[in-house]
Amino acid sequence: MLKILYFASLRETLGCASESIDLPPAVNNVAGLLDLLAARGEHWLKLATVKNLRCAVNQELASLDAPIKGGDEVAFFPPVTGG
Amino acid sequence: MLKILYFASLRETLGCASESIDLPPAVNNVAGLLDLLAARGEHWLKLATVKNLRCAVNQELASLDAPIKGGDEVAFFPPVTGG
Amino acid sequence: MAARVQEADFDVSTELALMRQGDARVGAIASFVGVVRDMNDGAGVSEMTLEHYPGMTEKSLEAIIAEAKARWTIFDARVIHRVGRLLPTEQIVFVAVSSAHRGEAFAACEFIMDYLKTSAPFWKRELTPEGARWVDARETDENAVERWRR
Amino acid sequence: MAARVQEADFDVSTELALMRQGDARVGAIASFVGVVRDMNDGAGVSEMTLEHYPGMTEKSLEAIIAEAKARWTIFDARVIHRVGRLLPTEQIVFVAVSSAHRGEAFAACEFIMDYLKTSAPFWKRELTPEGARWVDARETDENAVERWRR
Repeated sequence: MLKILYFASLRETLGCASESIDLPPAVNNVAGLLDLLAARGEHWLKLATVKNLRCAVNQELASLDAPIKGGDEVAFFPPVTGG
Repeated sequence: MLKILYFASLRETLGCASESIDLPPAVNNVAGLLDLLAARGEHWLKLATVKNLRCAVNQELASLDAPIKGGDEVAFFPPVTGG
Repeated sequence: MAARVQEADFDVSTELALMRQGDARVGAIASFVGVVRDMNDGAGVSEMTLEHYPGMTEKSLEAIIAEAKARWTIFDARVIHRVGRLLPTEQIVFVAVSSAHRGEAFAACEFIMDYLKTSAPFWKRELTPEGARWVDARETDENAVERWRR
Repeated sequence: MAARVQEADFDVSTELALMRQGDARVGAIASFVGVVRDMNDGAGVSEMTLEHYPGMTEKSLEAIIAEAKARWTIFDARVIHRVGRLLPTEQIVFVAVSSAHRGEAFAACEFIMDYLKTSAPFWKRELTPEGARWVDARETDENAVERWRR
């Protein structure tokens, strides 16, 4: 299982705060996960094309080629605006 | 009359916090005043030779060639150390 | 914990006193408070809601503090960031750094704020006369953090 | 008055609240507190006495604040400097600057401290095990103020 979290405007756009999915063996990095999610169609297509998408793997900022595996926690969100 | 103030270590060395003197017509800047005071001898000699002597004329930092006249307030002190 | 995320307001004097009282080596404390403005990007703001990523937030703030401690000779560094609903003039964030001399304290405090602004997972949503909107990230914040790269 | 010289202690939260509450344009407040250390130049310090030049002190602090306001887009700047007898861990000086964004607030706050350190007429006398001594000016303070010259 892979846990996926969505935050802020992305959470609103997708209508989803978190989900757990079975990670197909062929998907081994964040970019592959994005392709998998976009294949759902509709607003999920936006996920792969959203400007300045940020990602964290196991609560650390990560790039799209960061490796992922079952048990990981992956989060997608827009650029941060705290402070 | 000219008012002269001494602060911090200078006040202690000279044993004087403030004095009012008649300004001789020949003395028209801070350097001239220092010569006048040094002519008193003893520890007053130190005033003209103290390292990094600072001076203010009418409560604004001034250099040794700053002009002075009767009615002015002149202060001598070591480099400031507040904050 | 040197980093706290909370809904409640904070008291700066209390935090600074804790940094001074236990450690007589402290000669300087630089601090920063971020405040809700009633105006942003040309629109009036009547309230703001701060969302964050629980777990990652604390880890990222602790990592920024650790990096500041690695770069400068400082004694203590604290961050408090509020979440939830906030009104104009209310405090959002507090950063403070103590050191023997002021140069290190100022630099480390500004460093922490610059990194917090670009890497700690907080998001602001503000209420304007035209409705609610998510605040856009500022390019100036990216430029600010770029200064510290090495 | 934006600048105060007093024997009494000050409360940072109170000062910051005054800067925030009247002005919803404020998004950032950078502040600094100088603290009495129990050690200086290799000797233990049990207490400190601060002397100043009444009249000139206030004028010089107001002039520094005016210069900061001329250089940066800031809303308010305050300085409080204590005089008299102070003990280790006690607060000596407070400087705070409010602005819309943090860059100006940090720069102006550090500027005010750097100038205060080299041009405001305060002198520290500290009590060590070898007796009382006047604190020597630091060369690093001259270097710090040199950065702002233009």
